[in-house]
Amino acid sequence: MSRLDALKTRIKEALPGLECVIGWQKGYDALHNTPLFIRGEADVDKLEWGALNVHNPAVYLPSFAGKKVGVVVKGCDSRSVVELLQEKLIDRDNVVIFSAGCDGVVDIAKVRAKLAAAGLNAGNAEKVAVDGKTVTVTAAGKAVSMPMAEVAADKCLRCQFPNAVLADAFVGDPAPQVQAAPAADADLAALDAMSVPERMAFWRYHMDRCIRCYACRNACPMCVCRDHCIAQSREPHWLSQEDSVTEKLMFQVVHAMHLAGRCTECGECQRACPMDIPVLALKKHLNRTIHDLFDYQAGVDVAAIPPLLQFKLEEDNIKERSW
Amino acid sequence: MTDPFNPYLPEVATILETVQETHNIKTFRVRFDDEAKMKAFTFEPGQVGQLSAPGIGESTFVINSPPTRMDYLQFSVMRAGEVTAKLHTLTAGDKVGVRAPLGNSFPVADMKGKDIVFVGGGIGMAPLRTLFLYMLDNRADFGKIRLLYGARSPQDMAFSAELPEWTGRSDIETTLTIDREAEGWQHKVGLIPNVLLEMAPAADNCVAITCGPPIMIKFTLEALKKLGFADEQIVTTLEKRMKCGIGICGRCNIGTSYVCVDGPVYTYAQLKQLPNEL
Amino acid sequence: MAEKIGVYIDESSVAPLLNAEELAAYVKEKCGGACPIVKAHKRLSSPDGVAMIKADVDAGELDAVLICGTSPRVDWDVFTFGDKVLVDRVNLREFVTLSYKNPDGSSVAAGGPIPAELRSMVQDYLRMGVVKMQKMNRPNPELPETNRTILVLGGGFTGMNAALAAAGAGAEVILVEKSDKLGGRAAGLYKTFPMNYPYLEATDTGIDRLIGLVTGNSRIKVRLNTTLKLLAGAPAMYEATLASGGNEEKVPVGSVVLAAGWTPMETEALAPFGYGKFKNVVTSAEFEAMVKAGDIKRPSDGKEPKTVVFIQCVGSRDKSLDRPYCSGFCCMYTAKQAILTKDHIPDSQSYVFYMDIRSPGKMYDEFTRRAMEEYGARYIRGRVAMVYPKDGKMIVRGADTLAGTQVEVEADLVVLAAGAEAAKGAPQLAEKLRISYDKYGFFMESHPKLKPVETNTAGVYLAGSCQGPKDIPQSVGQGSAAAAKVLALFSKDMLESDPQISRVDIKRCVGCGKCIMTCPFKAIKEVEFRGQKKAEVIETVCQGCGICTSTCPQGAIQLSHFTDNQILAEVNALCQS
Amino acid sequence: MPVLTGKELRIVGFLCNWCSYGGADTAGVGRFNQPTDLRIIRVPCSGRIDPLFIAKTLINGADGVLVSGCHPRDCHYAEGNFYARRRLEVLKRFLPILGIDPARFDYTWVSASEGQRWQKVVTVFTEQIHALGPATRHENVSPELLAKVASAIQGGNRVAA
Amino acid sequence: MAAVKYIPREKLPEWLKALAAQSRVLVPVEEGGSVVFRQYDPARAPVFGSDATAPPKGAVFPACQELFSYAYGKEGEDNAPTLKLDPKTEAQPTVVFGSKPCGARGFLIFDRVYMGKKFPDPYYIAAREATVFVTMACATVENTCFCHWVGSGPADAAGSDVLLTPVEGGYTVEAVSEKGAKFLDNPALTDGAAKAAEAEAVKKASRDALGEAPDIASSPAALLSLFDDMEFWRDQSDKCVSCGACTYLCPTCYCFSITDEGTGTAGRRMRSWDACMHFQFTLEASGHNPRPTKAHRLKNRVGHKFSYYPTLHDGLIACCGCGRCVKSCPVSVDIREIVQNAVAKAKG
Repeated sequence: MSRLDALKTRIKEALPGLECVIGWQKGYDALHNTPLFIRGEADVDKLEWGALNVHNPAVYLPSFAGKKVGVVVKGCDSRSVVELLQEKLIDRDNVVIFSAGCDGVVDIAKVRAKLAAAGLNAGNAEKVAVDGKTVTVTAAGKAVSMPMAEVAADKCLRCQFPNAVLADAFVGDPAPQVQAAPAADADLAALDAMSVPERMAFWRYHMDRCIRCYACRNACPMCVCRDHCIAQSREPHWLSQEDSVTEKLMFQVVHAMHLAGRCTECGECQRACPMDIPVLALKKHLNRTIHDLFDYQAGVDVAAIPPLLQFKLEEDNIKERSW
Repeated sequence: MTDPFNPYLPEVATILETVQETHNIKTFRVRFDDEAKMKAFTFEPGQVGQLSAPGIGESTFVINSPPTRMDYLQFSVMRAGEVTAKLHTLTAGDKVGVRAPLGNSFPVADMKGKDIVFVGGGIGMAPLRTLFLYMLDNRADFGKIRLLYGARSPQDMAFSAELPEWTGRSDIETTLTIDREAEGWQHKVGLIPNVLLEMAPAADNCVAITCGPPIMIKFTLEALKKLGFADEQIVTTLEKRMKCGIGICGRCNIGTSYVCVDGPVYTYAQLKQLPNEL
Repeated sequence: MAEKIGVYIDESSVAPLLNAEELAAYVKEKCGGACPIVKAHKRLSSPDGVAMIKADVDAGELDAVLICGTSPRVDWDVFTFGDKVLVDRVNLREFVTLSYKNPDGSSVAAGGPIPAELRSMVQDYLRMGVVKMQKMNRPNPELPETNRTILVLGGGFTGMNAALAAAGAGAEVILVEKSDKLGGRAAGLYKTFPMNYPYLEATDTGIDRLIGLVTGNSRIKVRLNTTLKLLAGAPAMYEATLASGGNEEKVPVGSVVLAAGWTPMETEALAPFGYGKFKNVVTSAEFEAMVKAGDIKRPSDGKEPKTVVFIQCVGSRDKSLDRPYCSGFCCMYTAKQAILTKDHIPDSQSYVFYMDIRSPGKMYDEFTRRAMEEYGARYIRGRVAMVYPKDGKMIVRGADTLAGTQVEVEADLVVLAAGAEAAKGAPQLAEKLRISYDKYGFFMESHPKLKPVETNTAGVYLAGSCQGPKDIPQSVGQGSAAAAKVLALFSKDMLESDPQISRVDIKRCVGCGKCIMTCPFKAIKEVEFRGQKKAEVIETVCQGCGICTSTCPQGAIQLSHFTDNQILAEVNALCQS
Repeated sequence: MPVLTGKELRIVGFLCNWCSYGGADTAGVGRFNQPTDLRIIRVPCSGRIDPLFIAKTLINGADGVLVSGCHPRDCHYAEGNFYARRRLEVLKRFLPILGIDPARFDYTWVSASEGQRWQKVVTVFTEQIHALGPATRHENVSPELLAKVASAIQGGNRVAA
Repeated sequence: MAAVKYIPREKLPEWLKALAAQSRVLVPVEEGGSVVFRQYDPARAPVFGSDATAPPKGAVFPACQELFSYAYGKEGEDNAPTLKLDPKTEAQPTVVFGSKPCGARGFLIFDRVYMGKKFPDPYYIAAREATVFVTMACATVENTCFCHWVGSGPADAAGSDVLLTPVEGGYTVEAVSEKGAKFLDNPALTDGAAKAAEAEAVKKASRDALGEAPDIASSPAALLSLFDDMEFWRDQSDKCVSCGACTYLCPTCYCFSITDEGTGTAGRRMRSWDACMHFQFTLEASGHNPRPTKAHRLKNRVGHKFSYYPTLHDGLIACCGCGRCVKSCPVSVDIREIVQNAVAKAKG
């Protein structure tokens, strides 16, 4: 039985006791899957499992507070579930986690760039076939094959958790660990290579086109303030509505700092950005910092305390300046 | 000034006087600094204005003085958010911005020659006040005028300085009520809808105008229906969050109706036509 | 939100470098729209200055007062003008006029041109002060009904005195004692050193009379064999769980006075002097019991001792034992015991080995002198090196540091003046009450001078030797002081809490509980509001640190006087110039 | 604006009320020689300092930010500076990725009695900021540098291709 | 209208430079993987092939603009308070060059609201009058395009002043408004009669590529009839994450917020884009929110575009069919699907 069929079987069994089960289905075109909310048995057959399940369904869980729901997760998504449980934003008894081994998902932006390089428009995609390590996209009648390694989401290239950290129903064989992972994240390496003023220019360049839609925030499963985000409040009044790089960047700093020690690097912020701003780099950098300072990784242990909500009398890795 | 009319630009006005009505309601009497504009200013009872505290923002309030008394424009502000909190710090001599008149008004023409029942609860007395005083100033145009005004307690009653005059007039019938017994209270005790049923105004050739908190409106409507008022005979006002006040910014619409221009005054019959999004 | 700020500039803080009137003119020009009154005054903290401000406040035109002069750490109790106006300070003295030097390090010549740097500095601080004030919210704490019962922990001298003082002022008291009788350490005393005129004779402790007063007072409920298991809630609404035998009972109380007392040091410190090994080495408590029984005998053979050696500072002032502190009362009770020995056994001779005589109380020094001069006790300044038995006697060998010689005394009885330790279980009790304690287990007061009987847990006070070794008069004094503080706390219908506290915007709180995790004072609790989890500040417990405010991602919990908007206003004032 | 003419730079200090604010007072009362660039914002505790205040201050163009609290274990509120230490260290390491020199921000501990230490901290920090010179705001990145970085970014949402 | 003209591709910079000498010229350029409208810079090649990620909405309706500045003060002997307000309505002459026709058509929806009789908006009117749209008909269409559903098409000139159509070697150029006619006076433009037929073929091909549009004529009534069917709206909005990408990228979304910013006693009142998908949009000071859930908000968004607006404005649908809301939605919420579902559900 395929992973997909096994998932469907398990979901059908559990569905009667659940408000709904969140998964994925086919979207408006061949390149896009879209979140699916299974509320009846007929919906189960719409479920998809594969490289186009780019979304992190954990983002929806806090909104179902008090109701028992199921959620289908990839390994990376499960870390968000763990983090939500850790912060008591969802109740373990009220969430049923379905999962299967994940072989990685594509980064649509990379696919788009590949197609563009072949003179094609992703907006004309007609067919997508994923076969082992190759993704073949047909657009405007022309098929383009691309190695999965070149169009996979960055997080998949260095995936530590292809199988869920936490699951109630894990079906099929576990997916293999990523072999020969790149030593460093490409985005971080590129930023690291820049001088500090160049990095300022970098953010000036990118943030300039931010439209302040807050898709980065709303797609983030850990942005639990959502309706009460300080970006849109007057009390407190952290940000003005002024259309400036300063204000736009400041929001990214707010988002990143609020995620420090909580971010699982699911990458939804960047994937959601309609303006293709590499906002995830800030969180990756912070995660690296948190790891260096506190030897901590978010979303793997329900019982852990986030590092910025605790302290040690003597810190192991903080070397304070002597004056 | 040759600039085209700018609907976003408030008129600078000076607060002539303030009245602390209740612990959270404060009344402001303001006059435009530009005397010519003040003299030329007209409005209809029920129309609203945006009171501005530049630096904080603006908020919508009914002009609760009547168009028949133009010494000043009066607004009564209940403290709720940032803007109203700021307004509450202002006193006589301070400057505010005013954008007015905005919105529609009470269908005064349709009310002429009819009996009138005002039913106001709490801050809901403010929108009624403008029409009530307008009618008193044109007393002959209307039939029997009755006012039922209720609040939680005597301390929550706004316009208390005017109440003796209203209750003392023989050409109107004013009933005051509070929710629960209070020391020294000489008027009725009881919830507005119940008192209204007791008063039992005849629906024939009568218009009821009611304004107040949602729960009061709900039961007042029921009471009016019991008394035989048709939907067209009941008039109320709506409150919505507004920014522009001129039907553009997109907050206050209920389906196709923009409360800031099509409202705030609606008959119950009109309200029933609107989608359910209050 | 302050809209009508009275700005007052203290000339004594800015002169002669700066002209207060010029600063006032600057404030009028830049911030006049928000500041109807801007005045300079020679010395704002003078009665005349305060009266000037008060008159403006009373005139009702202001909703805030901004004092521009000395540091807010100075005169903090001078500038209070009731609850009609908010008050804040701008530090122009310590931060500007006192600290300003020319770039070359020289001082500015008074009356000369004002350097641009100095001007910009003072103007920045003034603008920051005004914008911060404009964003300041008016606090209005509302508290539920209060409970005024006082829970006194400890039925010793201190606790009973506190209970009596409180009950005498009309408060209901629950007096909890873990042993089976009242009296504490004092009950074991025969007499105490003199505490009243003419300060000559050792006197009765009065403990029995005190016990009688306590048990006979209808406002005091005595609970023996009882301990505090848990204290939950907040001042004026605490709930204490009392355990007695196998039973537990929850009682509502308003505040707690801790009088947990002390305990004498035991074997570890006493062992070097042969205690526990030789029968004729006893502690002063054991000796006191003999005196009280009127029966001073050598434990080894029941004979009356003729030579008694008292060794002071046993366990006290001893770094090797990690007890570097002075136990305070040993000098006095040793002198008393030497006198009592002579009283009971007129032909006896007492020796006292001491390090220093510490007798700073009223007539205390005179009393120790009497022990020496009238009762012939021989005081030898020096440490005892060893105590060993020889021929039925105890040899006490030590140094006389004044004479510079070795001393050996053949004693019939050796009495060890054991130092005081924190009561057993004191640290555990402290943890339960969330109060600090030092490394020896003594409880910590909030501030030695400003808040000597307060703890850093609101509504919990301490008295007596649980805070550090004390003699009876000191303990009595502290017990009464603690009672007075509790009564002051309850003197208003509603508890008026320190306005620098955090408040939750219930509309914005998402109930994530991060503030609860980081609050050092457990001043935030989770509540249910319309079916949703929310945080709620226990206003009487909140100490005003603001850790919660910087923890809350949506800014739903704000520390008054230091809200995000106030600090942001200051930041903006500095960054947008 | 006249405020920033000459060599003076904009340095913002966040000082806890109980220790470092007192330390700064002590330095003032002692008339210790101090640079004049610093403006102090009083907070009750270093634990009150949201790192975002510092980020906002720097992004909005301040040339330096200095935070000072009670020495570890001496916090008036017991734990505030322990939380602060973690948050501030994280922020310090975060700044360079934003294009802000981490040397523009420092944190330390000064007690109320340490007027001398305060003087030293302010002096050393101010000198450090002067060595860095005035800060550039993101909005004011030079067109040349912007063009250079832009040309290095080729399509896609990759940081660099 | 004037005769068809023609400009070869390589002559475009010449024309653009000439235009840029007289006014602000905004062209689509690539920036970090997105295509956005930026001031014309000869060093940066415009991207005309595919539709821009963000439409040129900001050219007329900036993301944030000052309505007026304010200053409080004191005056005279008696220190009387003063308040001065200073509005700025001027707009800068602008040419938006190379937008798809749908990007310009969006302003037709604006015009009816902002240029109404009762409260004409001086800021909008100034900017609108100062702006010329040189749009480019689509040679290809994308999966998300649905301009033909809303009464438009890949070469719909409504809202444009000049329409370019890509043909072999260059573009045909047609003035489609009076304002546009004045813009063809440039030596780089030659007579294009010979290319006209080819241009028409391009227009027809792309129109054909869109296929048949479903009948959504009943959408105003259908959406209204489903107003209280919250289960329907829950199902439609389940996956929505309540961000503002759809509204901010929409050429027809015209809602805004007004906020004051200032320090101390002076500052500005600003108008900025706002999104009806945000919880705060309708949140009242009391805490009450008439549109408390994303289902309510999505209902209003779809309802406004396909029901309320057309009801108030002669059937004009407040959507230009550009498909950005679908394409840029992080979770692919598809407004076409919702409208069709509503029409189908209302039919029963």
